[in-house]
Amino acid sequence: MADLTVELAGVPLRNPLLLASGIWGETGASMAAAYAAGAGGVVTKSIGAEPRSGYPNPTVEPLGPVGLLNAMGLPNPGIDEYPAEIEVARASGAPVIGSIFAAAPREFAALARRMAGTGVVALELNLSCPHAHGYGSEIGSDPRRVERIVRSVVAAVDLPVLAKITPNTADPAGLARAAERGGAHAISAINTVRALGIDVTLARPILAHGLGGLSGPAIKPVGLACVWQIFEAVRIPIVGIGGIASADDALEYLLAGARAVQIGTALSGPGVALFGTIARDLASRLDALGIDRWEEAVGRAHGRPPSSAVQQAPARLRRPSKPRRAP
Amino acid sequence: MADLTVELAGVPLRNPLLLASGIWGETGASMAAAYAAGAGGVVTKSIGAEPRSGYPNPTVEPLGPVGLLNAMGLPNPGIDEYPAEIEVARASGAPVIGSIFAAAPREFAALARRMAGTGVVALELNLSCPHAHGYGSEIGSDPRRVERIVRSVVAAVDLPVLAKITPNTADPAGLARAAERGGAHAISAINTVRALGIDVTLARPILAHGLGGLSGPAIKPVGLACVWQIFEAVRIPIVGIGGIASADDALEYLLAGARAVQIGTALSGPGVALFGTIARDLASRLDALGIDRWEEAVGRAHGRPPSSAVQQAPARLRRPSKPRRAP
Amino acid sequence: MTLPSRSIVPISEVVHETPSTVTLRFAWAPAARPGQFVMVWIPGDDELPMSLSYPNGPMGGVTVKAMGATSRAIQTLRPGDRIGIRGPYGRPFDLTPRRVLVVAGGSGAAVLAPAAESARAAGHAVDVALGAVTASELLFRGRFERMGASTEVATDDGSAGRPGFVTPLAERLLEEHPYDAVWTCGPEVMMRRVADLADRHHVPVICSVERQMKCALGLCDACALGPLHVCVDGPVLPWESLRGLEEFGRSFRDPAGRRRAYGSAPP
Amino acid sequence: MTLPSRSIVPISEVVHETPSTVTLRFAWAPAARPGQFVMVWIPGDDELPMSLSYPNGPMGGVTVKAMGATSRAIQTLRPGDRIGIRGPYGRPFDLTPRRVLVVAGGSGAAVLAPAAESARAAGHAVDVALGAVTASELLFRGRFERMGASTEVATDDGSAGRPGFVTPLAERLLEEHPYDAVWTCGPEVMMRRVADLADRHHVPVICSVERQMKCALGLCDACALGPLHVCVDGPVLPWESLRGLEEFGRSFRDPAGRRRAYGSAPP
Ligand SMILES: Cc1cc2nc3c(=O)[nH]c(=O)nc-3n(C[C@H](O)[C@H](O)[C@H](O)COP(=O)(O)OP(=O)(O)OC[C@H]3O[C@@H](n4cnc5c(N)ncnc54)[C@H](O)[C@@H]3O)c2cc1C
Ligand SMILES: Cc1cc2nc3c(=O)[nH]c(=O)nc-3n(C[C@H](O)[C@H](O)[C@H](O)COP(=O)(O)OP(=O)(O)OC[C@H]3O[C@@H](n4cnc5c(N)ncnc54)[C@H](O)[C@@H]3O)c2cc1C
Ligand SMILES: Cc1cc2nc3c(=O)[nH]c(=O)nc-3n(C[C@H](O)[C@H](O)[C@H](O)COP(=O)(O)O)c2cc1C
Ligand SMILES: Cc1cc2nc3c(=O)[nH]c(=O)nc-3n(C[C@H](O)[C@H](O)[C@H](O)COP(=O)(O)O)c2cc1C
Ligand code: FES
Ligand code: FES
Repeated sequence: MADLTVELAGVPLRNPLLLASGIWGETGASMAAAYAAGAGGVVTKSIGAEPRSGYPNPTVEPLGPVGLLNAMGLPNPGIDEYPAEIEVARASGAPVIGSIFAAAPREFAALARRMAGTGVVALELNLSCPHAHGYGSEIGSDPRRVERIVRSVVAAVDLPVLAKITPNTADPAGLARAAERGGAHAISAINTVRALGIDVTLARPILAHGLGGLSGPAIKPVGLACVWQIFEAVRIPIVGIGGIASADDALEYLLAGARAVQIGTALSGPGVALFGTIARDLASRLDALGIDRWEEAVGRAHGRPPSSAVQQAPARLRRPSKPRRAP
Repeated sequence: MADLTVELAGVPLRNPLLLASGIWGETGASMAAAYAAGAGGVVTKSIGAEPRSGYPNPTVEPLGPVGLLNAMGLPNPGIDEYPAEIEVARASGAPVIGSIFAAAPREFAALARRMAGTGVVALELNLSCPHAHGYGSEIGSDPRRVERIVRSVVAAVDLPVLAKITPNTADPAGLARAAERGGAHAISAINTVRALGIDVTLARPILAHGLGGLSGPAIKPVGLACVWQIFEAVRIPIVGIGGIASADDALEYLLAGARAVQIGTALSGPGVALFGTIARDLASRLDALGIDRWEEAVGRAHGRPPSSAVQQAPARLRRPSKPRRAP
Repeated sequence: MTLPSRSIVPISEVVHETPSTVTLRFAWAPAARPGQFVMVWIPGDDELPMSLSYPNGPMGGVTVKAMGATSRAIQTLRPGDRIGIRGPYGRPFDLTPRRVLVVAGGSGAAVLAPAAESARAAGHAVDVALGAVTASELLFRGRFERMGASTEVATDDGSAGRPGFVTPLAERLLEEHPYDAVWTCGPEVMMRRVADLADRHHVPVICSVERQMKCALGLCDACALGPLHVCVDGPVLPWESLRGLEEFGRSFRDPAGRRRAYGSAPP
Repeated sequence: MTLPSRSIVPISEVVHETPSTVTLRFAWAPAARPGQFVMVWIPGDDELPMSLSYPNGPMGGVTVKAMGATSRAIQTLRPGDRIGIRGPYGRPFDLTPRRVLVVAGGSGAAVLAPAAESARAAGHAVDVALGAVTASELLFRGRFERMGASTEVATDDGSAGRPGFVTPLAERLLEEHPYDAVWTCGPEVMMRRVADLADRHHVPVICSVERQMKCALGLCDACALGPLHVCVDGPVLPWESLRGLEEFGRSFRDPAGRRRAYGSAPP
């Protein structure tokens, strides 16, 4: 049976399947349940300095097989009350990664210190929520701000720091490099893709907030492209996120360069039992592919020409190497 | 019966449904067929100064209900041979919009002049193809370059110029504003979303080029968000593109701010007959919604609070206006 | 993974059930089972979870009691107004018990009436203990009677039936009759009390539970109740899975996810 | 819109049909009809359209003639090697004609053999005129004979059957027998000639046409032939829709979409 254990920025995990931030992560009991069901670890809901109710409903819009649109508006109990939830999650044995959001480096650092005090194994910085004014991708798409924020957090705490970056950028690799320069220990990619749904009969956006973020099957190819590009740009490990619903989806991320993955939207329906299912499937898929340890295959799809050659080619068009003809 | 005619940057169209660039647009006969089947007009394949074979196959990967991944690599006959195709398309009566790509302002201008000489009614600048080194979104995600390119083309030709922008950016509205400053007469949004697919058993990217672009149902919410944001930022008309497969999809774009739309991937299966179907459905949908003319509803979803209020709010979080309670 | 999408439907009928409660009927055939709920969107306002008081047939329906801003806004809707519906969501009642005691408090009758109706249609015996603050607020009293359920009522102000809470009524019925199940919906303190009573008579209890809801898809954690998520594990939950949860009947989560004690005002 | 996705399958069997032609069989049940094609991906190399020479049953198969780099690379594949398959795509043969003349040139037999096989299985009469450069290159001669099709051959070098092109053979058969249809696949100049002959005998002709292909989904325009797209309107096309196209048999589109005249070398 293939070995699923993985070390992520110094944190040992029994498997690479993590609960994504904002899914089942507001309460300790839910995080504990995710771990009991087979997750390798959990990421908390993104926590801020103050409690926030989030946007009014509708906060989500299901888009059939394409995925899910959401604009929750970062609801969270605030850092004063949240440690009690982490306590419950930790009691289950789960490695808990504390996600935080703030507007500026100093606030990030202060919040990080408090989050670090709760016993989490690592921090994830939400630099990527696409629909909260003044937070998330509004600050996280500027490489200099990303670098400054990461640097201030890394200086403030003694824990591994994961920078969660946005796909809504021309250059995900540039953002990842900025985070690496700031001292980040890993990159989480991706958050949701900026998106909108309009009701035609009412002539208005469906989500109360208007713009939202897309998650689920639609964004798997987008997340894979980001992880692929980031893998070619940084040396720190990558946590792949976006549209993962099966062992094969997780493997795609592994081969693109992810050392661990997070699962969110796909839990709708199967619930956290999906973690157990994917972990089992993953082990037998790795066996079938002749891979003994998950870790050994990180980024393997980069290893073979012509794909890697294409990636490393100078920035001009590569003509197909062989002449073509019509039949 | 609702009136579908529309004026786009001075060009009168019998309906707002255009053939998207790169779909059925390499040959004159195909464009003529699209017009005969009911399209309001056609956009040519993006044409360059030289013939290009494009990337080797696989150039596409179907992703089930999510859509299509492609990296064609801008194959095209080159501007020397292409006028003969435009001739055939124009003979059918179709308003032909000539799409061009180049690497720098001067090349764009030279190519634009030649394309303008073929009798096209407008030009579309491909500033957004996500998978061609040195072209498309590599140059099109920098607002200053967008502005310079548009300016040089506008100075060179006497035709309306549409700037086709990329969704792979933190700020689509900023790109659109740059194009507007450069003198663009309309914005086309969006091109495909940067994406990747990996075959797990072979541990390699599926497309020969590696990275590609996602089109089809998955990107409709992404295109809508871009059009929405651009509508709030510019005064020139917008052509909405991405995942349109039905009259209701087109209406979503209309209400988000699009004056016309383009259809690409959805033609797989129904073929260009889809134009006739959507045109018919559109007329009766507009009737049912009490809209007499397509044009009168452009951007209507912005007109009502709270969505527009949210959009115009200063960049900080809006709390829900009413208190909430648990049940 | 394919999530059911939203429908925008015009309201076809508005029935004023009590001074504080209306039923909205709409041409949306839910194909749901009694106990399941939908998310009802009032465009321009909020979106709320609502049990289907009419879960089958071509005309769905929800029955809404005026509570806060949104549920009060709902009282003013008129036929032709459009609302958004998504669902149905959640677990329904198990309709196999052959002799059921229904204990309804306030708007709890909205979900219990269709469940009782289905039980009656299957030929099962249903007794109803129905409570409200005052006679005019007794929800679906006529509907229970018409379906052939033996219906007794209690009102806080004594204006109809037994004065006071509905729980003593339930206690008497439990003493008098052997039930296969108790179905209850109302304030959690009431449901806790009913469950304690039924426990003493060794009758299994099923509660229909309400919690803050945002996604209704089992993702956002807004509806967390211990390790349960009311939107997918509930809203219909057996007392066995609630009994051990110290939150049940005592605290809820506010929209920020903070745990808050139930106040004196009935939730 | 749901597009069929790709399968990666190991090759289960490699059959050397002629010195320049191999058949690859793979455990991928195509559920296709004779005339339809798949896109065959040789990982690390190109992806090419290939008619299914074995369109039904649990083991699909394609039969590939060495032409350029990729089709030559295919000749070196071994059982266990993995290839990618997507499809089936395109329009199949109409199998209703009760008396069919099959005219095959070169690798054209790859698509005509399964069509003839299905016709024979339905009890229809099939005559075959099979051409190749030399005797050893006569593709599927044995397969045609085994299915009970009356098979005559022609070789350019006269090493088997009638010396010269296959068209005179087809002409004789058309004179001797009354056919309901002619099915032909081979170089376009050959198919044009066959069609002209059949026209004179008022027999409808169906051609299987090849063009540059990239998407095979009816999107990219690579396979355009007049207003037709061979990947979706074809590859099996009635002569009526080809007759008016001055391109057919005269020019093709290169991978850049440029129109190029067919050279002297047989395509
Ligand atoms: C699965 C499910 C099914 C439901 N089905 C129905 C149904 O069929 N019919 C129905 O009418 N409702 C139903 N509800 C409840 C409904 O969703 C709303 O919660 C209710 O309508 C109130 O919403 P509101 O926004 O109008 O009120 P809110 O703005 O949320 O306020 C409600 C009022 O109650 C007060 N209040 C709330 N909690 C407390 C407390 N603990 N202590 C003191 N005061 C409190 C508030 O202060 C406020 O005045 C259901 C809920 C769920 C989860
Ligand atoms: C629907 C469809 C079904 C097909 N089915 C089959 C099949 O069953 N079996 C099969 O073997 N092939 C089939 N083909 C053809 C196949 O897809 C390839 O085109 C063929 O295998 C050659 O590919 P290649 O990349 O190896 O050759 P290429 O690299 O494309 O070169 C082919 C060779 O032919 C020469 N050549 C091509 N055109 C001309 C010309 N006009 N004048 C002079 N020389 C020319 C080239 O120079 C080169 O030497 C089919 C094609 C289509 C469209
Ligand atoms: C309902 C919902 C809430 C989310 N909340 C957060 C959050 O608080 N912080 C964060 O970093 N990401 C949040 N996300 C993004 C997810 O963590 C994840 O990046 C994204 O959903 C893509 O993964 P998926 O396709 O597996 O869902 C949220 C996503 C959803 C659907
Ligand atoms: C096969 C293919 C080829 C394309 N070629 C071009 C092109 O040459 N120039 C261009 O501007 N866009 C090109 N596009 C992008 C489309 O014009 C369109 O922006 C995109 O596909 C989104 O629309 P859709 O979802 O309706 O397909 C291409 C898309 C596809 C799928
Ligand atoms: S309402 Fe979101 S998990 Fe239940
Ligand atoms: S191969 Fe692309 S349209 Fe036919």
